[in-house]
Amino acid sequence: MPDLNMAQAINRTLSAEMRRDDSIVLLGEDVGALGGLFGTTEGLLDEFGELRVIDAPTGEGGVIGTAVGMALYGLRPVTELQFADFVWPGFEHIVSEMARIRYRSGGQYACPLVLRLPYGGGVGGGMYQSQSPEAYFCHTPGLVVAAPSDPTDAAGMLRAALRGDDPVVFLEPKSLYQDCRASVDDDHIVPLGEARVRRQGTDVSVFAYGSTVPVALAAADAAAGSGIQTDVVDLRTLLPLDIATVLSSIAKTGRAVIVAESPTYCGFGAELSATLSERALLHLEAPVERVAGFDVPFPHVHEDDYLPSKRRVVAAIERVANF
Amino acid sequence: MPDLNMAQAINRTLSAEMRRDDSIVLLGEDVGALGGLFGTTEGLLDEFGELRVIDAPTGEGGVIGTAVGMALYGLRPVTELQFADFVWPGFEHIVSEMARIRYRSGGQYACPLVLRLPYGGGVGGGMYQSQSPEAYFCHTPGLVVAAPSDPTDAAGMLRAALRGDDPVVFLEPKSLYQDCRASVDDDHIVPLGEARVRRQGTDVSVFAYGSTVPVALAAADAAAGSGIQTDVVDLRTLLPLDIATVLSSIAKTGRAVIVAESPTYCGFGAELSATLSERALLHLEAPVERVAGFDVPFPHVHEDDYLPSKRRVVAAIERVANF
Amino acid sequence: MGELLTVLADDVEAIERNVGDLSDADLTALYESLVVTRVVDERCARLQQSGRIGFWIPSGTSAAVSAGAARAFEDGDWLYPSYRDVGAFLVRGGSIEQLFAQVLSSRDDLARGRQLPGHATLPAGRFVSVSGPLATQIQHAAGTALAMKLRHDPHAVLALFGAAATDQASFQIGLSTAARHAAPVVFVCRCPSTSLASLAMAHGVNPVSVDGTDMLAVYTAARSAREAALAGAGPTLIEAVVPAGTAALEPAVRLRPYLEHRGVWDAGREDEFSRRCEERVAAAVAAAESAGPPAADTMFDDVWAQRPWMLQEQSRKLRRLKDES
Amino acid sequence: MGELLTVLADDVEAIERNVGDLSDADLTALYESLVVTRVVDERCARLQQSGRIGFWIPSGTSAAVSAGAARAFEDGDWLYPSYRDVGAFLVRGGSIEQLFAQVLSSRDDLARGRQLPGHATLPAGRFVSVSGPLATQIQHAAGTALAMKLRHDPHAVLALFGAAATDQASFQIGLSTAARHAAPVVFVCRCPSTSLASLAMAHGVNPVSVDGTDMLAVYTAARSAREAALAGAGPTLIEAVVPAGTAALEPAVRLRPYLEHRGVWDAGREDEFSRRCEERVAAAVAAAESAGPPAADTMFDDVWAQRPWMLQEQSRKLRRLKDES
Ligand SMILES: Cc1ncc(C[n+]2csc(CCOP(=O)(O)OP(=O)(O)O)c2C)c(N)n1
Ligand SMILES: Cc1ncc(C[n+]2csc(CCOP(=O)(O)OP(=O)(O)O)c2C)c(N)n1
Ligand SMILES: [Mg+2]
Ligand SMILES: [Mg+2]
Repeated sequence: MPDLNMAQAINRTLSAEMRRDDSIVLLGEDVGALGGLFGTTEGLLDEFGELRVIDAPTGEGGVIGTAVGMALYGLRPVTELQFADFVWPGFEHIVSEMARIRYRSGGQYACPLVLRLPYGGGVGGGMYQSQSPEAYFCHTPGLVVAAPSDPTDAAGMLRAALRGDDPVVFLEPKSLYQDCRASVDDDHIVPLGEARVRRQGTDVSVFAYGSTVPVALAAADAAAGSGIQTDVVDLRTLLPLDIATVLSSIAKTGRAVIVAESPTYCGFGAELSATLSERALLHLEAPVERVAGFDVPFPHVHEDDYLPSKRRVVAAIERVANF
Repeated sequence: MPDLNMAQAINRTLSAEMRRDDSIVLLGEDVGALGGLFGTTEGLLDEFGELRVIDAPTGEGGVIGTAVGMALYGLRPVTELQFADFVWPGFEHIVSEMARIRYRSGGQYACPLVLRLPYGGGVGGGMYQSQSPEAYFCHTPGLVVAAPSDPTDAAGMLRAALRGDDPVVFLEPKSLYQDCRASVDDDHIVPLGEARVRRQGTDVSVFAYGSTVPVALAAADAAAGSGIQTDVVDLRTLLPLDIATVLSSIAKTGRAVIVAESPTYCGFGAELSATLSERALLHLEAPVERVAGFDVPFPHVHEDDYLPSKRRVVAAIERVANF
Repeated sequence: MGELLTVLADDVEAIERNVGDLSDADLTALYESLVVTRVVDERCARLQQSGRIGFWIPSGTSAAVSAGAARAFEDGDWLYPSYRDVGAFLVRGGSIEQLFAQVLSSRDDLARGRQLPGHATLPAGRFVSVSGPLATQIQHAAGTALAMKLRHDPHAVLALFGAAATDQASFQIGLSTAARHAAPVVFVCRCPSTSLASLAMAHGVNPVSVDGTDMLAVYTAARSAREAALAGAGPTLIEAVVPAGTAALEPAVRLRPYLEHRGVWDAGREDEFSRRCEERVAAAVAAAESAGPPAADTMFDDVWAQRPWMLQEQSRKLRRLKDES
Repeated sequence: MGELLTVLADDVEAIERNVGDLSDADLTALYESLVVTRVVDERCARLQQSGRIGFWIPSGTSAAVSAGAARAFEDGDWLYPSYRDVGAFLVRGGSIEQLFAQVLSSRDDLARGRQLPGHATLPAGRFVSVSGPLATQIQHAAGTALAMKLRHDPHAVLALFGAAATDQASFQIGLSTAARHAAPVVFVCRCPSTSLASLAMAHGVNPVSVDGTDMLAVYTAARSAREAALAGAGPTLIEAVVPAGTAALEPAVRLRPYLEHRGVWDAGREDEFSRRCEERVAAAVAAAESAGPPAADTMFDDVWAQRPWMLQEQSRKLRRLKDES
């Protein structure tokens, strides 16, 4: 059980699962000799050869459409794009094909494809290497949408994705690839659809996922300093949501803050906020607050002001607690 | 002021505005000789010629990307797709280009393009000729997203779109193209961003847009029969939302039902529900209910069960009223 | 382009040289598929006129392209069809009963009534669920062929589509992907005239043009293309030309003399077969209509491998609503 | 392919025949743009090493492609550049000061600090805001050219991109759209070797290959392509080849002897110009750094033509938060 950062944890999990299941193949720009833009596929070409680690041209539409055809055949393709921001040329294949081939064929065909998308800000990447597109996927029935927040979860969730039968949009918070190290076990599975309470508290629930979990935890520490005990829920899977954990947290606290990087309007946080009030209205002691990106394209020089900062989260926790 | 159905109202408005502003050009499959799949461009090729009414090949990515280049140059392209369901090949140009060229150029370039998308169910169109993709657009800052519900609004809103400076996703409820006739005035403008209260009531607010407005109105009639007075708000523009009208309705009623065809999860209704509870929690006397499509791909044979029916809306109104 | 591959010319010996591998039974089956497709088209047009179905695109004059190309493929090969491929559906083992279960969205439809009439699926025949968006299947076919190659699976893939699909990005990308990997796939485009040869070559795909009303020419071209693909010579794009204005019966009219020459078909057999076919179609329609649609609750199946909580909840809601009525 | 168009050969008369329209001043300006680009690249590399900027892709060896092609276009023409087009930016009238305002996201940046270094915009030079996604600008260029044609605007469009853009659908669709309308657009692809001629022809686009380190060859090819496009002969795709491993100075080294021959350049002028250039760059960097970034509140401008209520509210929120700190 070595201590690995998230990029290494993903790399190790890919390698372990590829040894275990020879139907897993990797496909993407520079996943081969280069080992992936963020190093997550390093060594895999050497270990598994060109029949299982396939360097593709840049075109994201080509990568995703090809992978759909491979998945239909019975392989388990894992695609890596350089940045989630560049997923759109493949969006038709995701929304109209991958997500619904099982449905439209009456369950006769499946499309167990794992779409790995490095996403999120905090790396000075500007407008096209920083975005968080989860909401575009979460409105698409048939997809599983997951975003890990630490190396252990990244490994466990990726393993679940690789052994599952649904297409998975696997959002990797690129700002956390090297953020911290944690132990990674080659048998550990984190079932998709299960959230994780990262901190227990009874005053305010803070819901976060992927890149905003460390911000939520830091804000929770700060809030504790002023006497507010937060329940920090790492959602981990956004579709399907772990409704039981979400509702038991809000039942306990009656107050909620949701933290996300993507623009606020019609973002994933809208669903969560709506769910909280529709299903727990009588518990709610304060309006839910969303601390998210502003409704602007991801800005470059003002990235720090745009992103939900610890300060913004703490301020929201305090407002909600003192409502 | 002739009485026209929605398809005719759109046709007439296109013609009137093209006479007024020679920078407007039409682009799309079969918009020329055929007059559009739904007849909305009939006669325009004859009236304006091939330099302004351009038949394009099927590829939706080609139509939209080309139109972006035309809009940057200073024209006002209006694109028509056959079905909103086929918009995805152009989604990159919508999300990464059209919506943000103004932003990324510091306001030096604009992209005043009107993307006309026939959308929605109720016509037996199956999985790929029935969908309501509004949520995918509403999460994209820089876009205006509008959906008229009758001929008068269709004309007035299209006119506003054609005279505005923002890119507009104009969702045309295809089930209503021939639904009813109404007077259409060639000067009438419905500013985008303004909702319309279609029926006044103090018990329950019903929010609808586009194709679900007639359902909401029918349900409101039925509810009135059992003594529940509803405020029916036709949102008309989904981005930006008419927050003032929305909040004043909920302040009056304290109870809300949201009606939409698209799948519930992370749909546009999530934003509206979240907004209502976040901004009007103290007014809320019952949990907001969303009556929307189920979280499945649009089904063919079970279309009637899938779509929000009058019965489902009435039941929700009653639950919310009697909470 | 006058260079369309033709087989059904006057010279019987030349025909035999081309399709010597086809037995009498094979030839009869090919011809019969044209008859079945015509009867299906006619019946579906009537079903549409009477409002019992809302949508039908006839296979019409492209029936010979569909069935002829499909016939060149073997068990274990994969097919990515379009909405005009009743012919291929039949060749791959689909029955008239299955077809009308799909067309009429009966509870016996393998796809549980979820798609428009004509958008069939037939996993046993590796005939993949027809998609709505044009051209996406071209990329999937390339992907499946690449997968076969990676797995040393000695099979090939057939993708069928119309001319409008070639306006889509998926056509360009599908061709270039297949060529890059020399993936064993054959692309067949039914079109009113040829236009794609130089584009195919530029992408590294072998171009072939055939007379699409000549079923044996389509078969021959597809069979050669399949063999070449399996031999590692790369993918082929076959343009199967069916000129605008071609009469619906043309493919059958062209094929029949040769079958008559071989003594396996005549007017009597035609009448007899058509009649049986119409009976079977009528019975299939009746069966599908009396079977009725799948239960509404099946709407919630097959979205994900398991129903998540939202769907369980929505299913309960719908059941309650129906119980109340 | 040995047939790359070359102008900078030994034969001076041949050079003059090709670029007789270029005055001494023109030639000097072209050469100077190479020097400026080199100095900019060097400075930006240092800014990146020191952490003052997080991103820089040098124009490097493609400087001659960018400036040479841009020089062939006139006022009123439109340019759709990529992230390696400092050369074109300069040729279209962009200043070193504007460039570093963009690179350092200063308040003087026309695009208000919203894009990564190198993603410039220059409306006065009809140099359209550089986009992140590869290849989208190819379709926009076709669309703008079509618009010009519809409006009888006697101008043309230049689109610049790298080889990876040709893997994208927008490349295929952009070429075929331009060809279908014979739209006045010239596509220039910088690439390590040629590969696109047959594809271009298949789409109806004229293919040309040039030595991309030969600035006058690029200029000549682009000028002819522009003229052809305006004469209605359709779009051209120029492959400007810069082999992998080409030395950064190569384009300048190749151009310089001819300028020396014409007596408009020498070692002294080179030193003098480089020195002034470095000074101006240093001053531009200092100015950009002392100007500081645009006010945070500008983040909410230019999303829509007007700020809708959400942005007004978010702007107030951010201001309050900043006031509190
Ligand atoms: C992406 C996409 N856009 C539009 C459509 C609507 N559509 C259905 S069939 C069709 C025409 C197809 O023409 P062609 O490929 O020539 O085939 P044909 O039916 O004429 O044989 C169109 C545009 C679609 N199915 N998919
Ligand atoms: C759609 C898209 N996918 C991926 C990227 C990331 N990306 C930026 S530059 C680049 C390589 C471009 O290579 P090439 O076109 O050869 O240009 P070069 O910089 O080598 O001249 C890639 C893949 C992108 N910008 N857009
Ligand atoms: Mg056709
Ligand atoms: Mg390169």
